[in-house]
Amino acid sequence: MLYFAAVFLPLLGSAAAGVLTFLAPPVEEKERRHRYDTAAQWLTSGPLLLSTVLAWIIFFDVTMGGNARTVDLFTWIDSGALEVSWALRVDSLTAVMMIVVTTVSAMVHVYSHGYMHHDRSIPRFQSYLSLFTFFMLMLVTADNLIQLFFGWEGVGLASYLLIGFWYDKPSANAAAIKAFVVNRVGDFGFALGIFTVFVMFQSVSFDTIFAAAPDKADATIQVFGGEFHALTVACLLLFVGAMGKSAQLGLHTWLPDAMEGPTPVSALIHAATMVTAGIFMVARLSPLFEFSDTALAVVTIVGASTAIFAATVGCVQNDIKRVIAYSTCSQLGYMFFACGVSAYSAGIFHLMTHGFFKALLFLGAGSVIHAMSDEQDMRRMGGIWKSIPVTYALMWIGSIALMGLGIPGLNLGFAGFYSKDVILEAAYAAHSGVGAYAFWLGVLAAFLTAFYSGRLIFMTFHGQPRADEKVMAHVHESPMIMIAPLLVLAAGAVAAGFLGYAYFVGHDTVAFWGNSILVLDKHPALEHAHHVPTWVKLAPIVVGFGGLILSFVFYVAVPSIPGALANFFQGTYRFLLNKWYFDELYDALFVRPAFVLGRGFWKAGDGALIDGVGPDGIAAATRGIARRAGRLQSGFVYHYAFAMLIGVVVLITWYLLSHAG
Amino acid sequence: MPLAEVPNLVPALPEIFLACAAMVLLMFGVFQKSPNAAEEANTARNIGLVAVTMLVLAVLLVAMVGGTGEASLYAFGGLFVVDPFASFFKVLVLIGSGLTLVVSGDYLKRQGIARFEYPVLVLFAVIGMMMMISANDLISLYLGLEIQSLSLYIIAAFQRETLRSTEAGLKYFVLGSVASGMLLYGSSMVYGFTGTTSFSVLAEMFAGQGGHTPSVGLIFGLVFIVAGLAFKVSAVPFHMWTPDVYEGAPTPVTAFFAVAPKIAGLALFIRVLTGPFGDLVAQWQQIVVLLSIASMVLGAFAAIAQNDIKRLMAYSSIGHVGYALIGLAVGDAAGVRGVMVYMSIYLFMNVGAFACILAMRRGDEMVTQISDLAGLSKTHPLLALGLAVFMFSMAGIPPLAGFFGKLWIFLAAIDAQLYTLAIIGVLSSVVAAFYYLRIVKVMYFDDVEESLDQPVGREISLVVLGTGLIILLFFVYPAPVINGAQAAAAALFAG
Amino acid sequence: MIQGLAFYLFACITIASAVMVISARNPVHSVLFLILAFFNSAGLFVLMGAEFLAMILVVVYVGAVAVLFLFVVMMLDINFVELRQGFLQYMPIGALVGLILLVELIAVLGGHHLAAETGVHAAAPVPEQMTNTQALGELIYTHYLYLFQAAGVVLLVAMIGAIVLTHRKRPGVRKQRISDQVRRGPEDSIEVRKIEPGRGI
Amino acid sequence: MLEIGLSHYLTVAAILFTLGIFGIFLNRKNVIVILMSVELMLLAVNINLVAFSMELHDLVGQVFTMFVLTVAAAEASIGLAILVVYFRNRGSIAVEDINVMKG
Amino acid sequence: MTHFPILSLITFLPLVGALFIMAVRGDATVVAQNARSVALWTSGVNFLLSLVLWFNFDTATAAFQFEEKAEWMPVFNVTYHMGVDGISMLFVLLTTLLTPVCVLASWDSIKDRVKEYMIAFLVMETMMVGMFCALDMVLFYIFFEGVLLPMFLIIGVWGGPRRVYSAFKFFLYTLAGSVLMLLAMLAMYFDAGTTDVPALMKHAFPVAMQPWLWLAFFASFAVKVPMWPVHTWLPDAHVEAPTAGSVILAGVLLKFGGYGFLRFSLPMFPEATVMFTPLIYTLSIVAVIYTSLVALAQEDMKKLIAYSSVAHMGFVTVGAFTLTVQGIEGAIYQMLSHGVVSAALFLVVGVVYDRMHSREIAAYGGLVHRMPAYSLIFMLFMLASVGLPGTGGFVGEFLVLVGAFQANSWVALFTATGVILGAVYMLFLYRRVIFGKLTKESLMKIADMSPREMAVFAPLVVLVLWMGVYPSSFLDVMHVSVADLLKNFEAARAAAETLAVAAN
Repeated sequence: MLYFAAVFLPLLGSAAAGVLTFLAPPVEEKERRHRYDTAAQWLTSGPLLLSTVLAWIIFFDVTMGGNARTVDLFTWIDSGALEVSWALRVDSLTAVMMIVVTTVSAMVHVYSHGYMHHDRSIPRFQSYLSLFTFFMLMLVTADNLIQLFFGWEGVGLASYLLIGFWYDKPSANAAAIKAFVVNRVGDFGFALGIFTVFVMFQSVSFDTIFAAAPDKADATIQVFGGEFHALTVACLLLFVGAMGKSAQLGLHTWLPDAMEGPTPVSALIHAATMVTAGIFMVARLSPLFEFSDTALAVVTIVGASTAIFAATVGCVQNDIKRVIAYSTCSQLGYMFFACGVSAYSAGIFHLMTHGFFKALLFLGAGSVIHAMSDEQDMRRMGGIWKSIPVTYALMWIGSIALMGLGIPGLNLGFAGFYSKDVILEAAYAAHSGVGAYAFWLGVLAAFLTAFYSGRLIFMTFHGQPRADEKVMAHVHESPMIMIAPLLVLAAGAVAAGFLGYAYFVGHDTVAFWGNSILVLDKHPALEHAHHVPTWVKLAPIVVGFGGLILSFVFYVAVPSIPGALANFFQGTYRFLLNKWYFDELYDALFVRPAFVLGRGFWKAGDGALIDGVGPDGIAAATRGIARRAGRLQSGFVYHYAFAMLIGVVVLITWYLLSHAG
Repeated sequence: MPLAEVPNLVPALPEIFLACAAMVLLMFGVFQKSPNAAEEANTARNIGLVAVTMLVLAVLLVAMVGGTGEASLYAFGGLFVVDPFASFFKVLVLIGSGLTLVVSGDYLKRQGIARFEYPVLVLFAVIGMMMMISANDLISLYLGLEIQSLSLYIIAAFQRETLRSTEAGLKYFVLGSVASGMLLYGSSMVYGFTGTTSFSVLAEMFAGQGGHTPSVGLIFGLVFIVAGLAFKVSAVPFHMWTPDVYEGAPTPVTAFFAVAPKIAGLALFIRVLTGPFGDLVAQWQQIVVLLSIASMVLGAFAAIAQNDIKRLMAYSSIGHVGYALIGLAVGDAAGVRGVMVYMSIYLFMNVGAFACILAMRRGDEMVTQISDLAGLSKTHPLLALGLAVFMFSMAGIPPLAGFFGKLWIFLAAIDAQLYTLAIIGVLSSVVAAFYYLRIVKVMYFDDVEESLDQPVGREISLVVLGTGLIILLFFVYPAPVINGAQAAAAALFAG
Repeated sequence: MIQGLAFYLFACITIASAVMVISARNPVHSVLFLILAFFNSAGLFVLMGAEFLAMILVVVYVGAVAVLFLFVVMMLDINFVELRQGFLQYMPIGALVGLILLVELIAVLGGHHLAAETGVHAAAPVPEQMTNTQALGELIYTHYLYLFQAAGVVLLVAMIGAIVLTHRKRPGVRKQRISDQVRRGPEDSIEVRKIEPGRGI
Repeated sequence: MLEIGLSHYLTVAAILFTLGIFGIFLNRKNVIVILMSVELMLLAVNINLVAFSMELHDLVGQVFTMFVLTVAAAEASIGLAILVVYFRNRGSIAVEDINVMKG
Repeated sequence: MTHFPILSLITFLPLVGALFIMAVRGDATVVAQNARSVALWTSGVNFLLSLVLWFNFDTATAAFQFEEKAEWMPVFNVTYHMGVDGISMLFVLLTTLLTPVCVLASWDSIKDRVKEYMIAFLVMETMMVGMFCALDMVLFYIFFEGVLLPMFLIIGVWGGPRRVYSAFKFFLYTLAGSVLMLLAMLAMYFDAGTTDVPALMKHAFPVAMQPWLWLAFFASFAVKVPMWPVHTWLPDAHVEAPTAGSVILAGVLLKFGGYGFLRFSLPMFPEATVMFTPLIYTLSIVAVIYTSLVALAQEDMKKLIAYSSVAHMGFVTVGAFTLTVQGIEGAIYQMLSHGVVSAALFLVVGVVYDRMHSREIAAYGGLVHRMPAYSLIFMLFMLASVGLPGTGGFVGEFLVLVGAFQANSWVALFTATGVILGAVYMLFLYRRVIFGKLTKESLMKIADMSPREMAVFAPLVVLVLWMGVYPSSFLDVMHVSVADLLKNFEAARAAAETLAVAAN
């Protein structure tokens, strides 16, 4: 019941707000409208806060009390061997996800009260947010792949709705579609992965497949015209889904565009929760991934590559939200390569800490945007730190957490310090080629992270004000309703790492996770992570400080350098600015051809060829024959008689030739 | 030689009755004083009604004679035979003639050709047809055929003041005579090569032959006979007269042509090929197949380009004959049964369709262009519905009766493994569906340009309603027709 | 011998007249050639021993049908000069098809010999002691009574047809009405008037 | 050669028949000639029948011939009647003119 | 089981209603109103009656239920044989559900010749229900073809500007396909001596004969489904048909083909089925990808949805021929859900068409500003069409793909691309119609849905969610029948193989 309430309360809230959307009076009636808006806000925030409380209760119950269990609701799909139930499976992994999801979501809900104050369709927005939360909870509580897929697609839908929330904006609509479609591409792989799993195990239930996985460790499967290691195929396909959802290199293009949505959405979906679903999935399926070294290697490489790629792009973006979005992308890369070296718990740990500080950053950025009258371009900000000191401070907290700065000797720092370090250490400790690749790229990315975080802070808050007078006059601190959630998140960003370290990746880790994550003995990266050389431990912090200092030099001390550099390395700059030309590439490779082909198939294929040769052609030919047959009927008696004669002669001759001949 | 004993007249009772009736009506008409045109039309109408009554009585007589229980009754020294097969077709012919006579009254009156000779000639034609159906000898075949043909030549040209009608009569006559000549020539050869004209003797003669190939001369004769009969049923390539005559003849005559002679012709065709030459099926099957294919294909294609509905119906009837010939080509009881079912349904479809055509009047002028039907569904909803039902039925769309006709035919064809024939048949039926649909389209989809006259005559309404219901509801209880056909066909092959 | 010569004579003339029938410019000539052809065919009939049919042919055909033709040809006042053009328009193909037919017919019929099974079935063998006419009469009025009656119907139909098609009531024409004449009595034809003497009429 | 058999008669009949058919479709100008051609065809049939009758010693052929003659006469009368009414409407009996209806 | 002839009642009750409407006379408006009411009542009552099937259906047996049998054409051994099993029962319900929906949807939009329209719909219902219930080939064929008549008239009389072309194309295309099937049926009759479907399912047709029979049936069903490349009638027919016509066309008529494959091709010609499976796969995959791309390029809403139907039916054919439990159940489920979803989508188009008389996508934009409820419903069905989990569309697609993957992973791979493309064109459509600024002058006054329109959608909304969340209520019905189908299929295959071995 507890689980049920925790998961379904948001749905209830969503439905309530949804109803209010239709009951609400027109915008013109300000007073009444306002009452409806408020009602909708509390009807969603209330259940969500409740759900959050429940989530925390569950969290302690499960992780501390060790009460992992699965609640079966009712049958969903049942066809032959394929038996799928709606179920709520709660173990440590789920519990962690649940608190992240509900907490961040609750904060975002509350924050939205203030942030969306002037919006025209508040009930709808709140409804979407709650709907998203519901789907996300369904995702993390899934006890089988298909329910996972349900949540997976559901959050995709919510993301689509929220990105396109301001439906008047063509760019928002385009971004929404892009998000949905790119995710679909990932889901395409995911679905095929599910099929592979089903074919292998004749089941899609986690319990069954996890139990059977060791037996199938060496099994092969006949797919796509070849015989492959079954688990590798399954894991790689499933990972494609994870890549889509978590915006990994190749399928990342939607994430920056998704910033078209309102900022709370970016915080909730595109930073803290939905995009981490991929990591969650890999961790959840660790009993499968563990048996496929190839898959793990791929995960590592993709994660590391994304980390560095996104970081490079993040360094040159000017939209404040896009910078954070690329940062998210990059951090997700970290999490993946953590999983890739079997340090799943480290990945999840980072997921959690990242959830807090990245939500903080986004909401902080939202606060800035709010203050700057909806300005998002950092080139038109600057010099406002005095006007909005609380936001400024919170942004620093978030950024430091992101940079992973801390005091190594004391092992003291903000959340990112703990989680990022352990990931890099685990990568190093993997002692493998891909591990090393991940480690070095991770370190480099850490440097870049610090650089762009610093750049963001300095460009936004320091230097000369670059906005016009009117905007500057309006700059004001956000209301309490927006600041309060920020404070909660800031608390998380500060303390989560410190508090969680022991449980997530430290010596309590085994007890904490229970059997929700499987790590084979042959993959001891996380154990070894605690025993790496000191330079490895120091490297991220050193580069982090280096990056921060560099950004200070670039954007505060000598602001002319960036421009000069950009001019000097024009090619590189362009390349980065245009996000490695991924969008252009996809456009040329898929989007345009699809439309051209579609039109071609329609006009040439259906129109000219199929109809032309088929029905229309036959019809024309028929009419032609009909005309000729009509002309045969000349009206002259002698022709008619002649036809009869020919008939007789032909029949006789034919008979003579065939029978008597 | 002994004096002739009094022959057994009972089997021929319906024919005798009709002949007497026809002559009485003729006398009555001749001696009836009709001072003016209106009076004359009235007389003609009365005589027409009496003639219809006579036809109905003849149906009863046929049922009575056929219902004596014996498989085959011979009369006149074997020249004349009555069996269930004959009775079945006679009933069809009588019903068809009766119905067309009923619907024609109004038309004849409006066109000023309501003369008492018309029903009398129809009666004579019917007598001829019944003789054809019952013929058991080449000579009786020929005489029956000629009684029928001569009457038909006359009524084709019955509207003697118009060029079209007389041209139709002339064409029909010229070509009909040629066909008769061919038939006769064939008969003479058959006679010459076998020494007999009696169907029974011929059948016996070929019965034991088995695989032995008959003489070429005999087959020549057979081919000529087939050509002559093919002309009567208007099978391609002996169909050339059909469109012109159908178009030119007065519409009631066309309706009559499309129904009664065709049915009688087919009956004769079946009787000749399956009776005396039944064991030569291997010799004539290919010929009939050729005729059938040619008819179906031409019927389907040529009709598409037509604008005159009567002409279209002509091509349609050519196509239908093609289908019926499939059943004949099969040459066994199943095939004949198919033809019988087919023709029964064909009868009602055609009568109904022509009744609708007879209702096409605008400004008191009869019209026959397909475009004249535009928007009929709005101005005459029931008439349009009726015609639509007939058209769909002719196209063979279930659940209308026309489908069942085709079903039984194709059933026989498949049974006989004439797959090619069956496939050509169904495909040409799709092509044919096009022009039937076109009529429905004109009635239902096009807008009214100029409405046809209201109201529709009572007889026509009744006939459309009746035949429409039969076509529509045939599927509910098809057993009577099918069982009747089954029994008749079985009898034909048993006896 | 004589029979042979006679056959060739009649046959040749028949065929030659037939050719003329279809090729003569003037329909009147055609009719006359038709008559000639009939006469010669009658001769062939006689050669074959069918005297009655030969007579019938002459009487019915020459006496009635051919004369009817002639009558119609005359009645329809046709300008013969215009006619008979384009006779040879379709000659080649027509001739080809016709010849094929002819060759096939002759090939089959010319080499005719009765099949083994025929002949035994002679339904009405030619009686020895009777004349052809008598034999035919016996047959027609007994065995073929039905057909004889049917032939009557054919003729009746033809009669009706001819009348119905061609008979026209002309309103202006005065006709003799015998029944009227007979019924006519003194009452309605004679008027008795008293004439007073001395006054004149 | 002078032995006259059935084949001779049949040949004559075949030639007549063919000529009859020729007359029908080669003739362009005059319907009456067509009617006469039909008569020729029937004549051929009659010769056939009588010849067979003679060969078979069977009177049926001659009976048949008699009916053919009867019918032919009836046919001729009706044909001519139709021709007459046609002529009244059209004013011509040229075969080429008989084509109001076609297609 | 009950001996009450419930199936006949459901089949012919609409016909009674049609007769009743035919008898209605009087003033034009009154007649129209009465015709509407009678049609609605008849179809509504019929739906309620059909629920009897649902509640009394025994899900534990694969046998035909509610069977009725009567002599019909004894000479030919044809009987009037009706019955439903787990495969057909749901289609009956789908039909009876959609008909009242259609009647209601045409309530105001059809103003011309209402009487005839309603008659046509009721006649069509009879044909459709009869088709799914028929257990005799001849009976089946009659219903199968009989549908053409009312549909031809509906498209032709109440359709759009190119209705004549479309109606003819629809009619002749489908007719040409099915006549060959008729011949095959006759050939089957001579081989098996019966036209009874259950008996034929047990009959083993000669292996040499099977490919021909299969092809003949294929000709008919492929057109009906429709499969590429014989699909071109569908977009035309859909575009020109009135809304309710499209609904029935997409909702029920397209199912004839898929149902036919399952009822005839698979169980009766197992050898040929195996032989031609690659053909089906190829055509289906082409259909999925090709038509999805074509849909992307459409400028007409209905045409787009029509093309999407072709793509979705491609899933059905793939599923049916995977010969796995999931594939076949998925195919059936996909048909059912497509029946609901595409029907609803056409109704969605109909709503705005009734207001604007345009189906051009370009004529719309920003409708959400004026029509929020409409947008929501459109969204729901758009998502269902895309196959979002939680809607009916997902279950079918997913099961089909699961089945396909087991049969041939390439097929699954290519078919699954349809899922991506489906999202692209549907979202793109939705965006162009619903989202964006409301700039078009003509749309400024457009009204949101009326209560009647809501009532039309209500059952469909409930159903599509129900089918997505608790599909078991439908899947349970078909389990046994599908299992039985596969069991017999395997048995027949095995038997044929032993025969072949013995022959060698």
